[in-house]
Amino acid sequence: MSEAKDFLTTKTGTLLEQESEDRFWLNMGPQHPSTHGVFRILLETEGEVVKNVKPIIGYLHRGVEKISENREWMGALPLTDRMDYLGAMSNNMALTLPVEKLMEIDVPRRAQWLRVLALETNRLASHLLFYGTLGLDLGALTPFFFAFRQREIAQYLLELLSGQRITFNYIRYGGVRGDITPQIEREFRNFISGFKPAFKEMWDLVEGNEIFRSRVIGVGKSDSDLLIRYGVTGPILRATGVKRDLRKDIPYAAYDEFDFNVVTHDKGDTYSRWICRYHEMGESLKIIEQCLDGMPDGPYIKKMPFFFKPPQGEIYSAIDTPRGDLGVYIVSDGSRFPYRIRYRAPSFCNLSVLPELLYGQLIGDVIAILGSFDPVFGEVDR
Amino acid sequence: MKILNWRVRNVPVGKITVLLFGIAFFLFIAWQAWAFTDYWSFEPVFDSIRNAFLDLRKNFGGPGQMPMGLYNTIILTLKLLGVLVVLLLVGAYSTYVERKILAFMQDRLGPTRVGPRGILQPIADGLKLLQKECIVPLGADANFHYLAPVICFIPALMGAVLIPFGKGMIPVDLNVGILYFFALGAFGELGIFLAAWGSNNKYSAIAGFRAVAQLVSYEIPMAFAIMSVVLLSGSLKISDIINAQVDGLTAHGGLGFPIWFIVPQFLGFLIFFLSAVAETNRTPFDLAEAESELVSGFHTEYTGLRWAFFFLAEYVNIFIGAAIIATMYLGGYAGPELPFLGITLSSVFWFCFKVFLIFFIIVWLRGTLPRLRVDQLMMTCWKRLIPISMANFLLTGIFVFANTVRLTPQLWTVHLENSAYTSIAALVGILVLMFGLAWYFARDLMKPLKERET
Amino acid sequence: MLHDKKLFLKKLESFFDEYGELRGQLIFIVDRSKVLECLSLLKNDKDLDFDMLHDLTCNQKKKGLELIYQMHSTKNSYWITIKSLIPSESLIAPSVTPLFAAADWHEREAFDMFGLKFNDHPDLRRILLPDDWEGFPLNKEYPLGGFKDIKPIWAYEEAEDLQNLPERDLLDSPIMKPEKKKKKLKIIKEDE
Amino acid sequence: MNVQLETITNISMIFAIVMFIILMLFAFVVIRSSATGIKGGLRLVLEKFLRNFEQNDTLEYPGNDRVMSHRWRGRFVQMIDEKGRMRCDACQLCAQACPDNLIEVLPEGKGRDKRPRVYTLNYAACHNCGFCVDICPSDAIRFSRDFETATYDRTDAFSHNDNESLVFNLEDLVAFESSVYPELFDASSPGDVADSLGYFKQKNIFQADTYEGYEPMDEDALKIVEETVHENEEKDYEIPEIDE
Repeated sequence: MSEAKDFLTTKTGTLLEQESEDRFWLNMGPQHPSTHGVFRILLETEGEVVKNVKPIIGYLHRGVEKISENREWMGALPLTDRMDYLGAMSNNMALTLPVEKLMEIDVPRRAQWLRVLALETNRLASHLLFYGTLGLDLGALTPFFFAFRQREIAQYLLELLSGQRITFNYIRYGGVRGDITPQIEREFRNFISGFKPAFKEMWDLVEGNEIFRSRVIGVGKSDSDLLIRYGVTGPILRATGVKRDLRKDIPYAAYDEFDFNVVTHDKGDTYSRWICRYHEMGESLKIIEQCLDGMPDGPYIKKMPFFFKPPQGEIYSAIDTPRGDLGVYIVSDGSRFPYRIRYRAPSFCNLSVLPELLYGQLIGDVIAILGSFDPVFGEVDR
Repeated sequence: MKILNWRVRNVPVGKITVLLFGIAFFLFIAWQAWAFTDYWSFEPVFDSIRNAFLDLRKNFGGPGQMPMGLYNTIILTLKLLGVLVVLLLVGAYSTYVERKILAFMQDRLGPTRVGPRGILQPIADGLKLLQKECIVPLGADANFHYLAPVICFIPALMGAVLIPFGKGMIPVDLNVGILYFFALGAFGELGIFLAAWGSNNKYSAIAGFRAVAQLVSYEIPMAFAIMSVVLLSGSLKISDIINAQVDGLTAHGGLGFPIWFIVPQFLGFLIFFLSAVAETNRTPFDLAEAESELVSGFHTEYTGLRWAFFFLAEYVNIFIGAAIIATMYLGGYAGPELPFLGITLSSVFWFCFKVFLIFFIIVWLRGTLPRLRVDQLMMTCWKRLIPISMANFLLTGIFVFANTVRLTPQLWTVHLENSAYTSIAALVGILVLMFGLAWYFARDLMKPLKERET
Repeated sequence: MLHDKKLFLKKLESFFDEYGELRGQLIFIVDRSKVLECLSLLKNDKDLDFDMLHDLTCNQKKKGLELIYQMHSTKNSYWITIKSLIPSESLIAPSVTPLFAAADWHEREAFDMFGLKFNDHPDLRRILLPDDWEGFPLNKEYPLGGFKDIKPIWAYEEAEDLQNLPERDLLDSPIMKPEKKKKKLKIIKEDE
Repeated sequence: MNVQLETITNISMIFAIVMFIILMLFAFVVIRSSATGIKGGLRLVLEKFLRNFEQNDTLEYPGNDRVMSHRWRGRFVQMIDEKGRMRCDACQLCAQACPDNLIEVLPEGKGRDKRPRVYTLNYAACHNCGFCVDICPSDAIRFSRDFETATYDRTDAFSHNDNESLVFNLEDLVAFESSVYPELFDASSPGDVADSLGYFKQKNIFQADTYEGYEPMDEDALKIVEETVHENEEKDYEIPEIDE
């Protein structure tokens, strides 16, 4: 194995040297089936036990912030779809929110409700993917297909609304792109009635399973202090018992008009994260149902010019995406082009705590913990 | 460009090696079978062939009799060739069956494109793999890299000579039958470890460590489960084990009534089944080729035909494992005679049915369960399976011993008269101690997992 | 947002040079020498209780870089913004990693994108871009296409052109020459 | 037979059987504590197997194509009006709205007869944001439901000559295939598909003054475009001040 050691260099080309004879560096990624994209972790292992962790990111860096500065405000919107490509709706929402604040646009109520509908459907689809991929990471194939069968329908619904399956570009400044029609509403109701038994099945398939439980319970334990210090948000923080959800705390869109619970769990391990995301799906379903039942009348968009010029100023605002807080910081110099757009990506902050949690775990657990973080590397690298 | 420069060998060294090993394998099998065989099970068939030969000689008026050695070699080669073809087909088609079963379990269709309902898919896969380039990674130990798939594949094929396909259809009925199967299982590990070492890949290396630890550990409960069955049947020979289940009679008397060993040996069956799943690297014990952790483990660096050898070996091993389970616990080819089929064909049918049942359960587990972690895998073996299998073995021993004494008291009178109570007391003491210890260590295991502190 | 403006003004009186409010968001401008002190007050004061560094980024101004901290309180759910102007003559700022572990990657990103250096940062390397990248892309003088003239892929119309793509000689690049850095074999971090 | 021996054998038989039962119980407890939850999953998977053995909802893709929804944002096509003329009057708005500058329009003619002479769409680099169709004031371009736009070679996608090319010119974009999706291209078609048509009719989601700056469509239109592009490059960044 002497030659293989030479290949293990960081992005700089700095050689990694093992500390003792018993250890070696294991390079996981950027091409690896379970790193959820192009993530690279260098693990110094002693047998199977991880003793040192070096995460390396940036393999999917496309310079979204730089490109956004060279486009009109409207043109920056479809770029956000490409960041968190599993929860693209919330990325659209995150950018429209500060711009609307800055321009003081009153978004019609129906538009806000449609936004909530789209956001929650997207959250459902995103968590369904998490459900499937965590199963894959643990070596079970079937949960993935169970989840994808439902996710496919959710994507279809979003396609009916927005016209695309993943990169929606649906939530626009001032409202949404298209209205909901009776036909689409019917499809939504069909989905809900079909989803409920499938949702129960997904629980039965995985939750009671002793092997699954022993793989996730107590693995990657974290406490809320550590996570807050690292700026970790979303279901991962909620899994440590912190009841914090921006949908409740600082309601955007029309979330203050809906009745839903913030799901928390107390252990802070992989199992808790799984439970949190699973029950969040149920809450999303509740919100979708309320949306369909009480959709208000009115216009679905407040018309505004394509090439608009927001006033000078800067705004920081954040929303709750399926992965955590997506903060957007915009600076406008009063021209047609944004002066600066900064995305505070939730996966980016969540991943930074990874070395703390991985120390002393087994290689199999590394995969499980990474899977429970549910990172999206389009968002980490931007 | 050092890092991208794979050393690709276009010289068909690999194929030649494989061919040579193939020939060596045949010679080896032939010699082995010749040396250890008691009688030919395909007696009527081969009698007719021999008669044909004899007729031929008569017709041509050749001198003297055909030498028996030559005759035996020809017959044996024919038999083994048949087994080989059957086995390769089974190996290829069990992938198809598995893919279909898994697909239906997972709400999809599986292969549908090649042939009607995708029935020709394995053949297309095989042809594709044949054309692929065999790549040896830079820095790999090329010789071991070539050798490993062959070493994996040969024991798998060698195990096939034991399988009782039907009544009177055991290719080679060795008198050490089940021990031979066990020895081959140990042989296969060598191939896996060589592949892991020869690939010069850290994932493969870890997989190698895992595989050796796992396979060596799981052989112990497996051996105990096998030995319990052997105690009951009184023989290592495959045909004897089946007969003991069919008519209840063994060399030392037997139970006296026909019963499949799954009933008295239910625990043994469970243990053997789990160990067989572990030995063949299947979910939930597929740690050595963990797709999501180790990027398919020991065969990460293999391509083309060499990879296909691993693949075939895995499926052939599953087939053999299922066949051995069916033989030892489910009465082998025993079963009621079906209408229109005759005794031989219905026995073949029953054997295939039982093997398929076991195979289906293995696939079913794969469709449901996640993978264990390394420490849990070892714990399952050493803390659960081995104690239980040992206790099972001991109790079977006592039972069989008592049964034998009951059947043939005159043989035992002398030995037992004086020390009977002492030995019984000692046995009870040992057992109580053992159970106490087991209970003490297993308290943790008996709690429901929810209460356990993990 | 529930924040009490007067409370902030009172507590932070000794730190900020000026403050502003835009659409309900408080912004304090703090000298860079006081940033660490200010953030530690915000973190440790029980009335304020800003336990999370929500975001850290930069913004280019004419005089230099503006370092922006978005402080967040998880219990009270509000944000305030702390800004500090780093003159372009000396692009150095204090690292707040000891206070907030979240600052680690954010500061690395700020260094990566703007070239702002942080004192006492444990591991200041580029994070998103390769380590041998030239320039700091989010600065306004950095062109959108980069300094190097890279042809977009559709500029190569024929397959032969694709074959003859200008090849980066990996052996000559620092990636394949670890010998140069043999002195620092043991560490991953490099002092930039 | 020796009575004593018989007793011994009987005792040991009974002992062995009893211990067997105890062992079974023990194993049962161990199994129950560690593998009960598996039961539900196994049953579920078997049910799925038996159900899917008979019927399955999966579409076999090449052959059974999925119909995309009415709002599907595929490659757009140029609409033709009742007189058989193109609706597009080369106003350049789509080219302006395209964030990636993938649309190139060169006009020809004057006044009402103004039509595009060259209209190119570089679909290979398009990311389907849909702004071009949204902004069009004369409903001259609409999305098709074409989604199979893969090519075998990367270079094919960008070349201007190849059949598989994703660089579309005017002839490619004109909706001559209106028979494929008649409801999509017939402005007066009623019925359930009104969903899509309703969407297209009320798709003018931008304010009217969006179009004001671009109303006069002279030959100078190109100059205006160039100027705006220069404006982009030379724009002066003013530092925003904070409100007091």
